[in-house]
Amino acid sequence: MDLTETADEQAFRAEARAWLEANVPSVPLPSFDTAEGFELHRQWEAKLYEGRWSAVSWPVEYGGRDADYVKWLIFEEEYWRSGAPGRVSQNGIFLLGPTIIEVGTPEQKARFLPAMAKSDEIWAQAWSEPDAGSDMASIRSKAALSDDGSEWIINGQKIWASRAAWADWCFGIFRTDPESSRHKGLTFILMPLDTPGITVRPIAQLDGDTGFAEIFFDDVHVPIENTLGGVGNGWGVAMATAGFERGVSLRSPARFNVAVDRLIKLWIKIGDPDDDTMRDAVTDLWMQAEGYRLHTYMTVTKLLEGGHIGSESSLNKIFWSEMDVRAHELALQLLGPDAERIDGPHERWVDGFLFSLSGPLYAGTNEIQRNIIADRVLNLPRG
Amino acid sequence: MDLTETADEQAFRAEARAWLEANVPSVPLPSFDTAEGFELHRQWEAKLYEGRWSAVSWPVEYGGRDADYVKWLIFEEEYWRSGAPGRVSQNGIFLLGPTIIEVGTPEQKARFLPAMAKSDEIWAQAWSEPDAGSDMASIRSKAALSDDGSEWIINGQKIWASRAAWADWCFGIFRTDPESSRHKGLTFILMPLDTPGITVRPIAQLDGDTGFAEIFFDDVHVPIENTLGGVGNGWGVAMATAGFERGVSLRSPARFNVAVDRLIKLWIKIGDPDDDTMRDAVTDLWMQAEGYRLHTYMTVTKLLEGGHIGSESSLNKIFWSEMDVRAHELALQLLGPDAERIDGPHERWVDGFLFSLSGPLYAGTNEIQRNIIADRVLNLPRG
Amino acid sequence: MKFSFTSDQQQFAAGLREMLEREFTAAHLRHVWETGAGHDAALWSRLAEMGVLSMMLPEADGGMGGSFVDTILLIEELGRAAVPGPVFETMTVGALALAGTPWAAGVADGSVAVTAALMGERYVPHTAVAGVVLLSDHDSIRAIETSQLQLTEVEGIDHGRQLVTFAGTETAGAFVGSDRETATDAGSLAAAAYLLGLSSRMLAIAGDYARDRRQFGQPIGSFQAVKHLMADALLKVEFARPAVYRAAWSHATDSDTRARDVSMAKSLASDAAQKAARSALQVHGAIGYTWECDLQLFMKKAWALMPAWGSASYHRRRVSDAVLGPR
Amino acid sequence: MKFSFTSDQQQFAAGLREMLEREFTAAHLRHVWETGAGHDAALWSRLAEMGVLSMMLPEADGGMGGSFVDTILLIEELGRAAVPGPVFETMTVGALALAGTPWAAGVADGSVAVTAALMGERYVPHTAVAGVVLLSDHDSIRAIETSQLQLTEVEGIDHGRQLVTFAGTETAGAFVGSDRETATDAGSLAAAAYLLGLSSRMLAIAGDYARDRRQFGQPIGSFQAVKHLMADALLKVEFARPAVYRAAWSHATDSDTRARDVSMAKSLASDAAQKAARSALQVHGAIGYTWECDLQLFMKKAWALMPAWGSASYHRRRVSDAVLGPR
Repeated sequence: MDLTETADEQAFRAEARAWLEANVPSVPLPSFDTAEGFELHRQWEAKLYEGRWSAVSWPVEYGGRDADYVKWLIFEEEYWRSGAPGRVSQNGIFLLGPTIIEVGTPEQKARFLPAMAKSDEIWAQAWSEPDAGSDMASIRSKAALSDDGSEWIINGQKIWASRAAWADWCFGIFRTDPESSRHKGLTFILMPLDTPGITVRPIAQLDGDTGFAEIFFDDVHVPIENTLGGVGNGWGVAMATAGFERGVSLRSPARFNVAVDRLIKLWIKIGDPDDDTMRDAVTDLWMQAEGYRLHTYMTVTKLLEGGHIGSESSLNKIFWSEMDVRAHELALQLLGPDAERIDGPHERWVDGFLFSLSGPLYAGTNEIQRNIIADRVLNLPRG
Repeated sequence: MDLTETADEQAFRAEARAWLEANVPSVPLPSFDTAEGFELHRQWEAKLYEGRWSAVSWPVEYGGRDADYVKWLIFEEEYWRSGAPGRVSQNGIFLLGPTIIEVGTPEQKARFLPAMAKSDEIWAQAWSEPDAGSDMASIRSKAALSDDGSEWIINGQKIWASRAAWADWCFGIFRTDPESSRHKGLTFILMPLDTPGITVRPIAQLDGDTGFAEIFFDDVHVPIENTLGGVGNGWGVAMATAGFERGVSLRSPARFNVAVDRLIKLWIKIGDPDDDTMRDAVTDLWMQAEGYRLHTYMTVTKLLEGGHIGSESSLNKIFWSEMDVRAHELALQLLGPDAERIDGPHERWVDGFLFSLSGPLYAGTNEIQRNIIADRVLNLPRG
Repeated sequence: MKFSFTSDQQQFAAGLREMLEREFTAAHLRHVWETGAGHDAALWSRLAEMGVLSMMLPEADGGMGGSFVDTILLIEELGRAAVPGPVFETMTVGALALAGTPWAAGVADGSVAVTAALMGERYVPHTAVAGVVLLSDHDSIRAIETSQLQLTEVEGIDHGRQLVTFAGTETAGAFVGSDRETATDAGSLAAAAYLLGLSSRMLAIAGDYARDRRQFGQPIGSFQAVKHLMADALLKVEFARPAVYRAAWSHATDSDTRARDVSMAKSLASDAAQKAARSALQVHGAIGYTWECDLQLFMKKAWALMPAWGSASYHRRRVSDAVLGPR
Repeated sequence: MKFSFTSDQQQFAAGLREMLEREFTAAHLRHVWETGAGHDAALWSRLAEMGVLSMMLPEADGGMGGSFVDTILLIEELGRAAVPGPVFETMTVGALALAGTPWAAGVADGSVAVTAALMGERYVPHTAVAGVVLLSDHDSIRAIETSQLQLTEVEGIDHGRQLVTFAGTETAGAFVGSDRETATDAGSLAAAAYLLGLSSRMLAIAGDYARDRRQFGQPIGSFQAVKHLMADALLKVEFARPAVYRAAWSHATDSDTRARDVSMAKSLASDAAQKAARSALQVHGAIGYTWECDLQLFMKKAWALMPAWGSASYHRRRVSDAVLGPR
């Protein structure tokens, strides 16, 4: 155990901090779930890429810095502390990118990774289907091979596709063996969202923005080369991606440390310093965010030493999502009647509250995560 | 709505208070789950009977006062406020008694009720079986009719029989139709615990006292006259008893109001008056106890106006049992390291904490109660 | 001792519920949101006609002369339907403060809606439809015609409760009946009753969804996790209920414990609404997170009313002061 | 930055765990309870022999010269087995305070067990087996031979942690090394690590029961209510874990944030133990409420250690002071 940073890590942190201080926009960008905000965030991603900060954990050849997990966490700490914009590139750089690096063909790596790193191409995910919410294995959208075997012909429907309203490409899993059921016979496929036959219907979320969409597939032709990880292996490829999502990359601790620091500032500014109940509640939140940070450092050390993330990653998902709701509930409690106003000086807290409510619902509801923990970590009998 | 007491109610309260002030033992009795304490509590019950306070809601002819539910609640308020001993007669007077009054034969009423009111005969309940904990319908202990039809011959085993270590009689349900399963073919039977063939094995609980026991039945002969509510009707009779148990009588609100008043006194004595966290927590407990009291008054008004208690009674069971644990946890928190000592000046809080932990477990675990609420109050589909 | 409502009181509430179920569905509510109307004028007239709006107004003013006990179930029903506009404000604070004034007739016939900001709020809701705003002045209340104020619209989370900041209040208006504390207690209690109805409705919406929606081959309501989530929320709602009804009695009888009882009611009702909203959303999953799902209309009203008229923690402190002595 | 234990550290802990699973089962623990022995003398010698007791004692004193990081996993394992007697007290506070004193050799060879009451407690545990009691004297510590004190037995909830009241401390004993705050931080952190092991054990016992016990025709562990109860408890335990390990690092390196980190560890570990005990009991149902069920041995130790060495709320306040500034 050594909880101090190496000279190399310190230098990396200093470099990131200096670049961010010089480049982070001084005025917050509009939400990337609006048309205008999406393009502004794309421009910010291009600037990040110029500084070689858009995908720090990727290999250098694809625009990254080969940063190990610890450095990635350090970058995240500096990134969120600097007040930089949210990552519109999340689906690509953090979810699909690592999967392509792991299982993609050389051609796929060359074709997709650089454009992803630059955000020339921004990705939507397309996991869920209307009748397969938390039950991801019951996917029914079909991809059939064309007669000459050169294309998939896709029909069906996806829902809750994040970023799909304005993204360029999407990835998802489709049933390629019509005789199969559940986890078998699924294939992971990539395609441009402007392919003929695709219709995107944006869905307005609680705050009115369109962070996700339905995608309808009507005889959509996709070259067979866009298969990722082999025909019939879609479930395994998706799970690798989703496991990483839940376990590490979806919510890096720095976001919560920064949010709790803002909560503390708010408390100092408008809270009653003699009110122990609020003081204790804010302290609890601080401990949760700090605990989550420590837990993540333990996890990445384990990964660096050759270990694996298993179903324990479900613990993370529950932890951060509940913590995020709680932090925002507390902030609104501090704000009192001001919390009702959504356009004022505290807009960010109200927005953040609404956003936090999605945490326990998406990437597998927390109920599903508890089942996973019980079945696979605690080894309780399946229901 | 009229939340003031009538002159008649006020007079009843005053009479109860005066009698209790004159008669409640000045020194607490030892636990009735010890041999010595059981007999001392029996003597106290005899004194209560002398004052005609042992079974106030029963008809006058059986030793009661025909008190309606409101008066019963008033009596309970005065009783617990006076610091009077716990009711060793609980199983008889509050559970079995009302059931006998409702479905018993005239002979059964004459035979059992007066002795029960005087506590000449103290009752144990015998609901559960080792393989039928929360699943009460899976009862296997059998009662077979003797050849001449005059007796039940009982074989099997019961567990968690409260008061059974020192009680005189027990009641329970037994499978009288060997071909039946689940809720059918069960019969409610009463018998003396010294009947040949009965073996009582006391079970030590968390605090070392023996509040319950296993009862083994080995060819136990019981006269057919001891059948309550008709052969094969055992489930319905038991449910009427259990519904009343959960809904009203098991934990009258006054106990919690008194416990919370003691908590408030403890807080005033040893708490930090500037500690809002504890102040808020104590206030929450006060609101819970007060809310439970109000809820009970609403329920009994409904009953008095001809309504019924349905599955809503499961809400009560969860509410009081969780509140009771919470109240004792808070008290122990106030006591700090003193809470570790079980024989000192704060013995009652530590004892009370251990006892409170049984609340969410017995009379149907709170998990079972939540299922009942979901299925029967919220009309969700059965699992 | 009798803790129940008369059959007249119950029937009036049941009648109101039936009317609202028929004539003010979630689709109507969404329409009010989308048009920015602030309330539904036809519904308002209908409520005036039924005597709902003037239940607490003295008969001398053309009102029904009812007590808070007569009124509380009605407010709960209005909450169940999430009726937009200053409805419970007009019925309670409005009736108390404007009794005997020239505005009283307007309250009775539905031509005057009343809103209020009596607790130092920076914003006042409902001014788009309310003709009179009640503001506190030390321990008293002044009534000001909305047209006399300089209002600036701001965006609130609940489109059935539009917000403005206000100025020009220094001297305008007339002092009216009711002291500030009686009026704020009335508003707080009315908000509690409204939240109670709202909470029941959110659980009903979640129940419908849980019976309907299937996952893993079964309706999701058959899963224990969903059952227990909803049972725990129901518990909070059902134990807030008697506290709200009792506070109505305390307000109606001007009981010594009025402040304590009203605060207990608002504290428990706010907490119950928070739990009901969270649970209902969780039962819905992603669908509940959309603008299209009706649940949001009710959740946002709950989130707006939880801090309004004193938050759960404000009112809990008020209970503390009564029960444990002042801090 | 490397947040893990060396393979030596892990192997030592694994070895200790195997030994305890073999040689100190719940039946052994129950025997200690029933005989009132206060600890298991044979086990104590075995722990001394293995170097567990003297892990933090300097080599010059015959100890292993390890750091708190070398020690923390061992304490966790001792907690998993609920080893009775002043085991973590001797290993941490004892080793820190008695290093360089004539008692040190006894700590190393197992002949001197050490107990402590450094936070103004009215009771001290373990005097039946501990030869030395550490008491605070302003910011310093005095070591007193147990035989010099007047002790009066009282009954504690955990029979593996017998309690006495004490007198005759005014002048007795000798001032020893370590300041009071370093020692109380060591004791608090050790208690946290012990609670962590205890919590894991309670969940393991509950898991075994849930796999075995059948109701409604299925193992109860297959019910979602049981699954989620245990998953939520595991969550608390697994997020207390890194806080405990980090505090060991902070104590070992005498970090500026030692007080904050130790208090965070004890606060989270106490809360996790409370949750684990409640959940394990609830999974067991009535069986868990009996003297015969082994679960009680572990729950009672947890209930005793939660308030010992500063409660969760005491330590949370200490974190507050560090993070938010003093109150």
